[in-house]
Amino acid sequence: MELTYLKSINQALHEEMRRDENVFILGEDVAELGGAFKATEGLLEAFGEARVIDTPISEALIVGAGVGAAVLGMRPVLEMQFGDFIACAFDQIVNMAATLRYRHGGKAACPLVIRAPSGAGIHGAIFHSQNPEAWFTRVPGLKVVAPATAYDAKGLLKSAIRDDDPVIYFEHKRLYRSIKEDLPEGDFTVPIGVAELRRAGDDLSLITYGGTMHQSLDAARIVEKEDGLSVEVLDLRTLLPLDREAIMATVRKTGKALIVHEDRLTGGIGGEIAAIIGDNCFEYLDGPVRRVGMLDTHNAFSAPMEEYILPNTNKIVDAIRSLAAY
Amino acid sequence: MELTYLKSINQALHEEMRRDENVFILGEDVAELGGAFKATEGLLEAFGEARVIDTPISEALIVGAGVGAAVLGMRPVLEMQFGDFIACAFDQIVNMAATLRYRHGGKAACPLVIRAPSGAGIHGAIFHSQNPEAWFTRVPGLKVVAPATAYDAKGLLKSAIRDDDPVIYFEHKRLYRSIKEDLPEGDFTVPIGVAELRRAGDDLSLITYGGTMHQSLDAARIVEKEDGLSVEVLDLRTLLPLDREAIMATVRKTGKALIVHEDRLTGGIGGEIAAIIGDNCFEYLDGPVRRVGMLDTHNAFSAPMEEYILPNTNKIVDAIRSLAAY
Amino acid sequence: MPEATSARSDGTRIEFELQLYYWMKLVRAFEERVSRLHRQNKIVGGVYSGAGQEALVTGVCATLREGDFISPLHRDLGVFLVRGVDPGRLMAQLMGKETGLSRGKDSFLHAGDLEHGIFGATSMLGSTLPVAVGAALKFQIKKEDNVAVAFFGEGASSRGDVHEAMNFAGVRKLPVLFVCENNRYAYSTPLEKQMAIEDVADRAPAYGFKGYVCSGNDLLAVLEVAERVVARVRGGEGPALIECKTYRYHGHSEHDAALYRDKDELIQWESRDPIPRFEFYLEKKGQDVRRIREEIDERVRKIVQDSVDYAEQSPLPAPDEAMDDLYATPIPNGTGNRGG
Amino acid sequence: MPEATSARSDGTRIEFELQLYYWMKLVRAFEERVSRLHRQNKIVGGVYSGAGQEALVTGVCATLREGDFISPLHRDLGVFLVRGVDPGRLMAQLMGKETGLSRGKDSFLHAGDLEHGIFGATSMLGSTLPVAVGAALKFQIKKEDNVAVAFFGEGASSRGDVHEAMNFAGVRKLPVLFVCENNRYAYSTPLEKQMAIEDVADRAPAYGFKGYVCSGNDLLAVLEVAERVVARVRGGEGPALIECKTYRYHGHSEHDAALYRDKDELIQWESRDPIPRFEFYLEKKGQDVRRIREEIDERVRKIVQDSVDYAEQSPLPAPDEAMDDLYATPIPNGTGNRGG
Ligand SMILES: Cc1ncc(C[n+]2csc(CCOP(=O)(O)OP(=O)(O)O)c2C)c(N)n1
Ligand SMILES: Cc1ncc(C[n+]2csc(CCOP(=O)(O)OP(=O)(O)O)c2C)c(N)n1
Ligand SMILES: [Mg+2]
Ligand SMILES: [Mg+2]
Repeated sequence: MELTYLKSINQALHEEMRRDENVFILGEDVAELGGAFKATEGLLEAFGEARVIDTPISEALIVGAGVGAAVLGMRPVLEMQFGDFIACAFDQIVNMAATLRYRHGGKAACPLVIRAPSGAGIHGAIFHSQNPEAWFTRVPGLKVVAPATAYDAKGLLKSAIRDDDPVIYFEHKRLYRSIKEDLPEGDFTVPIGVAELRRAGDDLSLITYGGTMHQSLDAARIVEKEDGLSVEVLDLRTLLPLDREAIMATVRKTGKALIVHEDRLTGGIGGEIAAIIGDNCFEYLDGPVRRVGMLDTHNAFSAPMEEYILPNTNKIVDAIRSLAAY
Repeated sequence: MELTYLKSINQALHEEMRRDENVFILGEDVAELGGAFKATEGLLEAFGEARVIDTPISEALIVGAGVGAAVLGMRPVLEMQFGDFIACAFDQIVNMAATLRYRHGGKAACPLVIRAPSGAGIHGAIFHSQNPEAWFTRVPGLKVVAPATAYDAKGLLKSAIRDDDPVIYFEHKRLYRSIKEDLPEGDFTVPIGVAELRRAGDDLSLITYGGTMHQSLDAARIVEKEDGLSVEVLDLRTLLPLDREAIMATVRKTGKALIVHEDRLTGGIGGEIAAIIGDNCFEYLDGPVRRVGMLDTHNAFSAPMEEYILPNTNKIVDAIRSLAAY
Repeated sequence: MPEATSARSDGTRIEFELQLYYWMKLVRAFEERVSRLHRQNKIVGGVYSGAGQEALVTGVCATLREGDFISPLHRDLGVFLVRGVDPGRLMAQLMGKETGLSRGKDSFLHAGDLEHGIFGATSMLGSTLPVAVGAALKFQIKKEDNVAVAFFGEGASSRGDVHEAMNFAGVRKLPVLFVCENNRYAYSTPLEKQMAIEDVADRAPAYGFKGYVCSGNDLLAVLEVAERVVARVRGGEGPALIECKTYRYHGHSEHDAALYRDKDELIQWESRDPIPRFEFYLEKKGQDVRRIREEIDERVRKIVQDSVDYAEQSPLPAPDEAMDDLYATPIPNGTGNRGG
Repeated sequence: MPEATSARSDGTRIEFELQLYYWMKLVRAFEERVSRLHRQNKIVGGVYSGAGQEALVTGVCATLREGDFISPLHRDLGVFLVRGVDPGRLMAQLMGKETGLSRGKDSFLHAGDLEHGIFGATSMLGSTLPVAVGAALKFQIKKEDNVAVAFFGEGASSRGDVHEAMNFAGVRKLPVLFVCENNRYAYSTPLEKQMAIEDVADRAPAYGFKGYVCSGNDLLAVLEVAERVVARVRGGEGPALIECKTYRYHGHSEHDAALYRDKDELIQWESRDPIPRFEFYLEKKGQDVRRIREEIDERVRKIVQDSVDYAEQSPLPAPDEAMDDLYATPIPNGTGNRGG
C-alpha cells in the first residue's frame, strides 16, 4: 500500500525491531511522543521502554552510549531530533565511532545507526535546516546514506541497521509527507554503496541525492519537453562510500556532468564528485563539470532569502540548459 | 634574526598582546607550562594571569567563552592543545561562532582566533595527527588559515588576531622546529585570503599549503633537475576564503593542475579546488586535474603504515611526472 | 519604556512594583498575540510560548543594569521586552521582517540585541552558557562590575556545555548568574527522565557555588532572591545559580498539543498564575487594582497592536540580503557561490 | 596468569592478597621498563606512566568478573595486566608491532582487548564515559548482572561528556561504576585551577548517586570500598563513583619534566608508595615478605623481559595494513584513495 517517506522509516523501524531483539531506539522524545516528527511512533507500545528509550538533552551521550552498546552486540538506532544537533555529538561520531574498529585492530565492530532529519525548505532557519553530510563523508570508518524515495528510505534504513559499521542516515524533512509510494509487501533492503539510475539520457548526466533528487527529475522532464534535451539522472543514495563506477559510467556516456545538492556549494560533496570526474573522465568531457548547490551562506529564515539561496527546479533547468549549450 | 616557525608564533603573540590589551590567551596548560609545544611561553610572565588563562579540560568552554568575550570587544586567542581535540568544540565553532554576526543581523562581531596544532609525520597516531581543516572550510562566517613558513606563521597570526571574524589558525606541528627563517624587524602582517606564488613555472601548477608545501617545493626542484620540468608552486596560505583568482591564474598559465595536501584525499579541500578548476579553467586544461593526499584511512601509528599513507616528496615527484607526461 | 534600572533608581518602590506588573501584563499580552499570529500563519516556523513564566523573567531582569549581559532561552520573549527592546522590532523579528533584530536572518528568538545587552542564542540548548561565562570573564579581566546572566531550561541542564561552563565559572569566581527555568518538561520529557535529583540548584555545590530555589510564579519571591544574589555576584563573590520552579501553559511549541501532560497538572499550575497573584498583593497594598488593570490592559493592547502594525507594514528583506552579514572584515574575492 | 575473578573464587584470602601484591609488582616493573624503552627510543610517541597509581587499578580490577566492561584511561597499563592481557602483546602494542592489540594502528593504550572486557579509548578525555554508560545500558536491557567500569582522571572530569554520562546513568540507574583517579594534576594544571571543590566524589550526588573517596595508594582501602560498591552496582542499586586520591611519579608524559610541581610534594607522595605499604601489611600478617619479594621480583623480571623479547621479535605491520580494519561490512568499490 501507499506509504509516505516518513511512514516507511517508521515501518522499517518496526520491522527491524521485530526481526532482531538487539535493535533498540535511543534519543530525545522518541518514546511517548514518538519523536518530534513521529518517526518512532508506536515503537514504545510495541516493544516497551527497555528498547525505546528517551534520553535527556545529551547528544554526545546518545552517540557515546550507542557505541558502548554496539560493541557489545546491540544495534542501537540513535535519533538526533534535528540533524543540526549532530554537531553536539561530533567527537563521539568522528573519533569514537569512526575509529573504533581500526584502533581495536579489527577485533571489534560498531553497528549503530544515527538518524538525522536534515534539509531545508520548511522555514527551519539556521538551526533546523542544515545539510551536515559532507562533515562525515570525509571520515573513513563511517558510512553515510541519504535516501530520496520512500522505497530507499525503508530499504536503506534496514541495510543500515543490519550493517556492522556506524551508518549516518540523513532523512530529508521536506520529503517526510510530500512523497508517497507503493511499497512491496514483505522484507526488502537497498544495498549501501550503490547508486540508482533514475532516468536514462544521452545529452547530460545529472548527479544528485536526497532533497534535490525530485527537483532534478522535474527539471529533466521540463528540458526534455521544452528543449528536447535527454538528461540522465543518477541518484547517489549513498554518499560514503560513493558509487564511483556509476558516476564515471554515466559521465563517460553523456560527456557532461551537472552535480546538484541542497548542501552548500563550497565544501559540499559535489566538489569531491567533480574531482573524481575531472580526474577519471577527462577525455570524455565535452564541457566543464558544473555544480548547483545552496549559496555559500547560512539557512536564512525569511522566505525571500530562503527561496533565493536554495536550489530549485528552475535553477537546475537553467544550469542544464547552459551546460547543454556549451 | 633567524626564527623557527614555532618561535615566530610565540613572537606574534607577544607583540599582539603588547599592541592591544584586549588580546588574551585561553587554553589548557598555556600559562605556567607555556603550552604543550611552548607556543605561549613567556606570556604569563609578560602579561600576567588575568590575560594568560589556564582552563580545565573543556574545549567547548574554551571556544564558547571566547565567543562571549569577543562579542564584548575582547580578542581572545584560544588554544586547542592538539588540533584533533577541536572536534570537542565543534558546535561552538560551526554554530555559535560562525553564525554569530549573521543571526545578529550584522550588529555584532566575533573577533577570535583558534590556534590548532595539526598535522602528521611525528608518530602522533590517530588522535595527534589529524588535519581537520576541511571540516571548517565549508562553513561561512569562519576564516581558515594554514601557514607554511615562519614568515606567514607570524604575519597570518597577526592578521587573524586583528581580524574581526572568527579565524581558525592551523599550525603544522612538523614545521615547529624543522624550519627557520630570517624575519624582518618590526611589525608586519600577511593578508588573509591571498595565496603566494612560491615558484614560477610553465609546465604544471602545483597547488598546496601547510605541511606539504616544502615537500612540494623539493619535488619541483627535483623534477627540474632530473626531468627539466618547470613547475609553478602556489601556496594557498588561506583555505577560507580560497584565493580563486590565483588558483585560476596559475592553471590557465600552465594548463595542468596538481593539488597536494596532507589531509585525506577524499573530502579534503583538494576536491573543492579541483571543482573550481574544472568549472572555470576547462578550456585551458591539457590534462586531468590530479590530487595527492593522505590515503583514505586514519593516521596509523606504526612507522611503516604512517610512511605509507602520508604524502611525501617522492609521491609528489611521481605525480608530477605522470601528469606532465600526460 | 523605562529600563528596569532607571525605574529602580528614580522611582519609589510602589512605582517600581507597578512597573513590574505592567511588564508581566505586556509580556503575557504579547505572548498571546504571537500565538494567535502563528495560528493565522502570520508567524511561521517554531513558536515557543513563555506564557506562565513571565514572573521569573520580569523579576530577574528587573534587578539588572545597563551593561549587564543576558542570554535568554528560546521562550524568553519577556527578556527582550523588559530590557526595553522596541516591541515593534521584536514583532518584526518574529515575522522575519527587514526591521527585525536579525533582519530576517533567523527565526523567533534566535536573535540578539547587544545594545540592550541581549545575546542571540543558537538553537543548541545549553551552548549559550559558556558564552555567558566568557562575557563574565571579560568583566573580570576588565574589572567591570557588570554581571552576565544565562537563562536555561532544566532540559538544557543535561548538556555537557552547561557542566563545562559552570565548572570554569566556579574556578575563576566569575560574575555570572545561572537562572534555571524549571518548567518540569523538556519537550515531552518529564523531570524524572531528565535527572535523578529534585532540584537543578543542587548542581551548584558541585561547582563550588551556591544554588537557590524559588517559586518562579511568585514575582516577589523571585525578586527577593534575585536582588540578593545579583548583588553578591556583582560584588565579586563568584557565580550563583537560581532555579525558578515554573510551568509553560502551552505545548513545547505551538505545534505541540502536549498530550503527554495531564489536565489536572495544567490546571494546578494555572491556579498559580503570577499575574493574579501579584494583583492580589497590590490590592493588599491598597492599590485600586481594577482601575490599574484596565488602564494597563489598554496601554498594553495598544503597544501590542502597534507592534503588529509596525511589523506587518515592515518590508521583507531583499532576497540577496541572505549574502550579507557573514563577515565583519570583508574577504577578498568573496566565497565561491554568492549567487546574483 | 590467573584472572582476579578466578583468584577470588578458588583461592584463600592470603593467596588472593599475594596475587594482588604480585600484580602491583608486575605493573610497576612493566611501567619502569616501558619508561626505559622510551628513553632508548624503542617506544616512540606519547608514553604516560602510571607509576605510583598501581594500587587503585589493581584493587578495582580485582573486584571485577569476566563479562564486565572496563574503559581504562591513558595511564592504566595496569588494567590490561591485571585483566590478564598477555604482557607480550601489550608490549608489542606499545612498540607498534603487528602482534600488538591494535596491530600497530594506534599508539600506547589507545587500544582495547574486548576479549578481556577492555575497551580501547580515544585520546579525547572523558569521551569514554558515555561509552561505558552504553555498555551498562546493554547489561540493563539484557538483564545481565555485569557492571561497566569507567576510569577517568580528575582532569577529564571537566569534560561535558562526563556530565552527560553521569546524568543519564543516574536517571536509568545503570550498572556503571565511575572511578576517578585524582592525581592532583591535569598535565601542568593543578586541582585548584580545575575545580572549585575538594572532591570529585561530591559531583555524584548532583546525579542522584553516591560518591566515595579513598586513598588510592592504599590497596586495602581501595579493595574494601571497591568490593562493597561493585556489589551494590552489580546488585542493581544504580551507578556509583569512587574517587581515589593518588599521584603520578613521572611527568604527564615522558617528555614532561614536570617542573610545575615542587620536589617536596613528590617526596611526600613517594613516601605513600602502595607497594612497601602493602608489604608492611603482609609482614604484619606473618608473611616472609623478603622471600616473597625476591621470588616475585624474579618472576616479574622474567615476564617483563619475555614481553620485551616477544615484542622486539615481533614484525612491524606491513605498510598497506594501514588500509585494513576500517569496516566490518566491506564496502563496494572501496573508497577513493586506497593507494597500492
Ligand atoms: C542540543 C539540542 N538538542 C535538542 C534540541 C531540541 N529541543 C528544542 S527545545 C527542547 C526542550 C527544551 O527543554 P528545556 O531546556 O527544559 O526548555 P523548555 O522548552 O522547557 O523551556 C528540545 C529537546 C535543541 N534545541 N538543542
Ligand atoms: C579532550 C582532550 N583535551 C585535551 C587533551 C590533552 N591531554 C592529554 S592528558 C591531559 C591531562 C589529563 O589529566 P587527567 O584527566 O587528570 O589524567 P592524568 O593525566 O592526570 O592521569 C590532557 C590535557 C586530551 N587528551 N583530550
Ligand atoms: Mg523545561
Ligand atoms: Mg590528573
